[in-house]
Amino acid sequence: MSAHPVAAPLDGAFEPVILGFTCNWCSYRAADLAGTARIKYPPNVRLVRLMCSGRLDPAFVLSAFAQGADAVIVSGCWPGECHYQVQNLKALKRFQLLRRVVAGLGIEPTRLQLVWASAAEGQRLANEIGRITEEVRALGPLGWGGAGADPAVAGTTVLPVREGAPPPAERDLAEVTA
Amino acid sequence: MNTQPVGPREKVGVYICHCGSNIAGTVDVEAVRDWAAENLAGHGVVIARDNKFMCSSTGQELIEKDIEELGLSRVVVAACSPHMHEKTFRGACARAGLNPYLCELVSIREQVSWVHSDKAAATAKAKAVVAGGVFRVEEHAPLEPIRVPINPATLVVGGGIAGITAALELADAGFPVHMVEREPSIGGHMAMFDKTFPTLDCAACILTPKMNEVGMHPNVTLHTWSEVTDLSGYVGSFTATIKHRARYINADLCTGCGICQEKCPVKVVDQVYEAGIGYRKSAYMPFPQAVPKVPVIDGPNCTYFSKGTCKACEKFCPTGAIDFTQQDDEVKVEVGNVVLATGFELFDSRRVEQYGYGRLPNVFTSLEFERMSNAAGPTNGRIVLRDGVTEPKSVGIIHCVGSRDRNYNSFCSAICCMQSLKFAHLIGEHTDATVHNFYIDVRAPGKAFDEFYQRVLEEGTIFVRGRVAEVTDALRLPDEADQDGRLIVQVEDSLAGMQRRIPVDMVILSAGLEPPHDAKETAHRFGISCSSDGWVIERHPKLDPVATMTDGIFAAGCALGPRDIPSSVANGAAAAARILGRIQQKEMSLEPVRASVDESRCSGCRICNDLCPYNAILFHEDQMVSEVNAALCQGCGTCVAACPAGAMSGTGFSDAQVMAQIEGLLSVTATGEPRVPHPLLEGVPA
Amino acid sequence: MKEFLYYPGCSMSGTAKGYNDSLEAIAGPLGIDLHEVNDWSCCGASEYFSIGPLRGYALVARNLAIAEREPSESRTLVAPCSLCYVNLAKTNKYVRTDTALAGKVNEALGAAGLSYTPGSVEVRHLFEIVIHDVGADAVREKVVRPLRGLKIAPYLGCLVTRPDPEKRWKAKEHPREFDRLLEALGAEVIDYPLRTDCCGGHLSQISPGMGLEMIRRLLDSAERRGADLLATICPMCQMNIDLYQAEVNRRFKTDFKIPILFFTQLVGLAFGMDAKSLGIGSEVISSRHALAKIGIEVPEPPEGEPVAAGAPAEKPRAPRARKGPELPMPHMPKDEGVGP
Amino acid sequence: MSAIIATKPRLAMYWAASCGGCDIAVLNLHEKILDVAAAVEIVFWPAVMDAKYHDVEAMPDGYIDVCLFSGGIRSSENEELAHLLRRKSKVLIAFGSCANEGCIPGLANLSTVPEIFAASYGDGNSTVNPDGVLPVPSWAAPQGELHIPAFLPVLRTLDQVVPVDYSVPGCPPESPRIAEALTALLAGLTGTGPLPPSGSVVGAGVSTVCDECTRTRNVKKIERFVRIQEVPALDPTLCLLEQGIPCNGPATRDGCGALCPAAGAQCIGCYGAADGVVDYGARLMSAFASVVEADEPEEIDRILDGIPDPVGQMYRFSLARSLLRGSRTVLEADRPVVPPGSAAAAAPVGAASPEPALAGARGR
Repeated sequence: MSAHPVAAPLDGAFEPVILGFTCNWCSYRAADLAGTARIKYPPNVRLVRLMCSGRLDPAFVLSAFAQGADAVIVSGCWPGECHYQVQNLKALKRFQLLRRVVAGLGIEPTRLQLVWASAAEGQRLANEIGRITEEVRALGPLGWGGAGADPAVAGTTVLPVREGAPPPAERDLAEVTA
Repeated sequence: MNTQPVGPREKVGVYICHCGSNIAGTVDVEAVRDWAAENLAGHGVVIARDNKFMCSSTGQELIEKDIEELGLSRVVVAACSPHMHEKTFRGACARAGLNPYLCELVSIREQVSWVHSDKAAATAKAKAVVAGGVFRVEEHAPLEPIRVPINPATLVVGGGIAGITAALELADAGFPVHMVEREPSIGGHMAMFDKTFPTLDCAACILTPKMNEVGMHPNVTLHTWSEVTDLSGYVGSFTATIKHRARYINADLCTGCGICQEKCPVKVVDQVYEAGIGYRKSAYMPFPQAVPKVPVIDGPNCTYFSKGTCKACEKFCPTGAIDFTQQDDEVKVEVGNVVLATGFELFDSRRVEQYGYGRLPNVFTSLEFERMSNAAGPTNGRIVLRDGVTEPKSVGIIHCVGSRDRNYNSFCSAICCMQSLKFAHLIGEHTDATVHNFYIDVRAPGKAFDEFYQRVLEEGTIFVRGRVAEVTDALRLPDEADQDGRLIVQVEDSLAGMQRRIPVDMVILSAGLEPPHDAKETAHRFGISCSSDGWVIERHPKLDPVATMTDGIFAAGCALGPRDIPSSVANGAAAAARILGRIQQKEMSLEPVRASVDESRCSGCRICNDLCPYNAILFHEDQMVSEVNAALCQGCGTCVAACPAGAMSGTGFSDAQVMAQIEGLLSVTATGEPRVPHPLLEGVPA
Repeated sequence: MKEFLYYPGCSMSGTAKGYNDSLEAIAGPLGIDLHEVNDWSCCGASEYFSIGPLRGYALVARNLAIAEREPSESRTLVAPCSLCYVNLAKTNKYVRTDTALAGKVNEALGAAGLSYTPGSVEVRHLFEIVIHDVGADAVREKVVRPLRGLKIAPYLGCLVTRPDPEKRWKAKEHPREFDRLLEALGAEVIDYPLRTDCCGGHLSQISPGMGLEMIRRLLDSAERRGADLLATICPMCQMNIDLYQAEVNRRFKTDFKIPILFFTQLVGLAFGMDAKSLGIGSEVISSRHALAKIGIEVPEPPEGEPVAAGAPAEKPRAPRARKGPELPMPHMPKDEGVGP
Repeated sequence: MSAIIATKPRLAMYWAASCGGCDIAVLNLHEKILDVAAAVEIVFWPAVMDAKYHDVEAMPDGYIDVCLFSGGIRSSENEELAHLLRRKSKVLIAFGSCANEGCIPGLANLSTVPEIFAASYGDGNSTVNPDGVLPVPSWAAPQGELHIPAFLPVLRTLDQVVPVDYSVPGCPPESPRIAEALTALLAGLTGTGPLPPSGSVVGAGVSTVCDECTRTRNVKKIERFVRIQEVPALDPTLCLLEQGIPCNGPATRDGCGALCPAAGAQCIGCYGAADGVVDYGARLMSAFASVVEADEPEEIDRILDGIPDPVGQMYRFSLARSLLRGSRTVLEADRPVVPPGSAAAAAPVGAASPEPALAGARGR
């Protein structure tokens, strides 16, 4: 289960709209897998299917921001696992340059993130979507949206790594609070 | 290639599926339907319907009828994932005379109803997804599938029982097969076994005939002691590069008499076929029934290669087949399809240090025991301790070593339970040792499996339910003083609810199955995807279990995950059947998702030239323009995204189509309201 | 010379004087410069945490806090005692991963005008420094008097490779790094199965029955394998096995006389240093006879202390596989630890 | 519009937010200008002859046959004239980079109005303004109330304000191209030739500068980006991009004759994007990144560090017509803040017709 809230409150609180670009072979199938496994994640993310993350044209991302997306997730197969061998690395390079450009236009790195996910990583993809949604919710709306934006707080993000952080030592927390 | 909208305004039909309650349970389908009819009229939506099961014949007829009666020029179905039913609905359109590629299936099940619980939010998202589909489909263009011929030859990688079965099915049907095997002989792991569970019939007796059949078959070309180093091309016409490692024995002259093996003075531990508890010569045939009956000389261990003298084999070879000058060589073969039957490797039990394998002489792995219990094995079937003489009085068999354990592999290795039961039985057969089975739970789901379990129980095998904590030769308790030199299995008996220390002479670790160490490279070489564990991913785990995500590449046996002999055989046959179907068709159609260059706009900057892993992009120096070879193009679209002049375009995922989908997806807010555009971003009032 | 912050702990100046002397003697040659933390206090031993975890953490964190403000290049705090190490290391990790705890601890430290920045200091065990930073090869180069012929049981005790809060050890159940180090000294290392078993800790005082039994196992297992002596890396282990050995013999009618030395003392010997300067001879079960085997002189013990009789008669060892029918052992490359 | 006209075509030229370089470029036709002058009747051209706006207002709608409009829309005056000249002209041409994509003035879309004023009237190096006097739209002078045009929050391109018939790109457009364009246009208008399809770009090609560039080029693998002044000895014949110089040629519309690369300077992109391209910068960054010869994030970053000003590199001329138009702060500055959630309340545009929200995003 995703560690994040999975229902979007409709009580007027800010609900980010996030666009996700997935590749046909890994991340889109990971999303399908999350579905078949009924793994819940926030409904704020809408996915676009491309054949490969290498198809990602920076214009797609810019257009998404221009039309009110509060964040964009770019996802594809893990390096070395690309269905088209190495094309996801082309996506990686464009992503890194695009990030520099949008930063120059006042868009925080948190709003443009890269997530590798293999076809077997439905849970991981769901967790990442949950995490990013919460980060963006905290940032508030982006300027190109229809509604007014909070003063933006710059966030930072690193490329995802496979392992999560080691779990906290529950026993000892228990001890302490005991 | 034309990706501009055809005709002025399209007539779009929108169909929303309930999928029983799968979608309707979380998405207000009627609301989405009405919303689409009302709000997307501006994008050509002339009809919006919902149906309990769009994929049902009634659902499909709905579409066909509307195409005929309303003259729809575009169709959007909101249902399950395109990977599920895209073909279904394209088919429906085609039957009604609409080009199938003018139909778009958007997923509101896998990506909406199944992953969200808040109905309002899910409904809002569904609206956005439908809008995305409608905006996108406006930009679709009619396309014709690309027909490619199917080369009747097939490449089978791996000569285990799965590969053998696939090869024979195809060869018997009269089509050529190239079988590639890394080892000197085909046979795989099955050739190492003595008996097979639960029937206990002799592995060699049932396998050898099949191996010989492969060896003899006029339609099968065997490449043993070989590896596939490269695969290029696409379904129907792959080119595989096969590397033959030098055998140093001329196969044409060799009669397989085995004298070279006899005369070879170098004896080395056989890590492969004897699982490390037996020896082989440097010139060797792994086992008597090897196919082909041609030995190899293992260069690194050969005295001649290391010291420059010896050549004993050459001296004695009656046919002069020894050839130390042989070099590795490569052949290229043309095939239409590929079966990957690359099998498994045994989990390295040394990783579970507390079980002492590699440290405590009398701890054995399952494969070591298979060889030991094999009449043709290093002990001629005698079950003895590492000293090679002492027969154990008591044996402990530990299940799930490296399996079902988050420290190693969380998956179940499927065969260990039955294998352990088989061991227990064989030990009873060969010795009068008492046998303890240490298990988590016994998984015996196959035909006659549980009966076999009962039988082993009745034979007096002791079953202890609990994870073994440690196997040690250290005596802890005073009353263990007389146990010196034995092994003590420390285990929590979860049925008796107590810690037990059970002294035994021999421990067998039922080690789990793992993908071959180079599984990831293999997957990459064949352009398929595998899970993070390294098992090949099926196109669909239930409905398409032997196809991979890549057209023309199938998988069988343990390459897909741990499984027993019957399932491996079934896989092999299934893969063969899938391929035969295609060969009969002589050609198949591919998705027309391809890139192409508008030469008038190509400036010949050559940015794209190095981007294609399939070398589908050629540069014409004379006209200074680049061109895409549609046959080689796999449609990834990387070059399309990279072209600075916008001269490169891609069918199926054109800029216009993706941009339109983005626009549609974002035309609705998270709360399902129309989006308010930024005033400064508004362009010229129309 | 690599500088480290040094937390000796209470035993180095007391029961483990030999450890202290030998460490001082070999630190230089090993290129280790130990900068003792000023005004360090108790590590909390094992008792304090059972009184109240927060008190325990606060007490330990005091040492981290004063280490943090030490004027030294190094941010690595080295403890020679396994118990000190574990207490310091786990506290350091928990305050880093649990902000709530860090808050409480700093609140407590505040009372003494102290505070600790979680993670500003890293805690390591002396043995692990010698293994990973110095390395067996570097040690081998300095060996002038190989301990050839001396059969040593490498005994790490239970606290260093487990719980291993910072995951510094690849193998935890049956680590072989100690073997490599002793082999570098030229000694014959026996495959000691109980290398990471517990020495009984304070059970020898609070529950002698169990405590002494745990010590007996260690001795029994070592003797069955013909060990001349045990090598240890922990003052607590050394004290239990050395001081209570006679008691074990009395209770279990056994006749163990297996000396136990600190690894630093053995390194010192192999470096050609004089036994006395390494504090050898002050142990209760004298190592004189063991070391005499390889011609090393150990001074007479002070008056009144029991003199160990001859080295224990060797018992028959587990049957060694014979040539001929013997099945080969699985391939175990020396350097290869365990794990993927 | 394409109605054939009997009399001498009436020509107008106007400068909005621009430097006047476009007017010079037209005059730079040298003797050809005489042909133009002979061929047309110049009815309005502030740069070269006296003119009054009320004269233009007095003209009947569609009186002007061809209007060359240079400059972006930055002030209320620019906007007013855009609408006025649109109304009065049969053919309105966005002339030059400013009118088409904002050009250098468009880079001001990275700064808010206060920031721009601070730079222009405040602490600018060339400014002395101790009293901090700033322009205000109306001012009560002794002679009476004075009005000056209001400064708009962002610079927009002509076609973002009024419909445009043709575009002539370039900063400035190359004179020979202008001649070609005008000749073709006049031919069309006088019925002696075909009129270019409405909405098309005239006076330029459909491909990019590389098409006209004579430098030899190979498969591209960029291991470093350097600024041209940092390269001691450039290879005079090899593609500049392959030498690590971030040359915008690959993404920039041809028509200029690849003058800069020929002169040993990289193309900076003044002719804007090639035909049908939605966002110039997107094409350029995609092309650059795709040929970066590295696969490790750190290494990729190291190479990209060679482009010190990414926005400037990608959008020097085209920021105002890019998908994002400018920086976030600027767009937030003048936007009615709708309370979160109540988006629907203020929703003028239905999802059915979000087209306006997207001028440019779908290409034209």
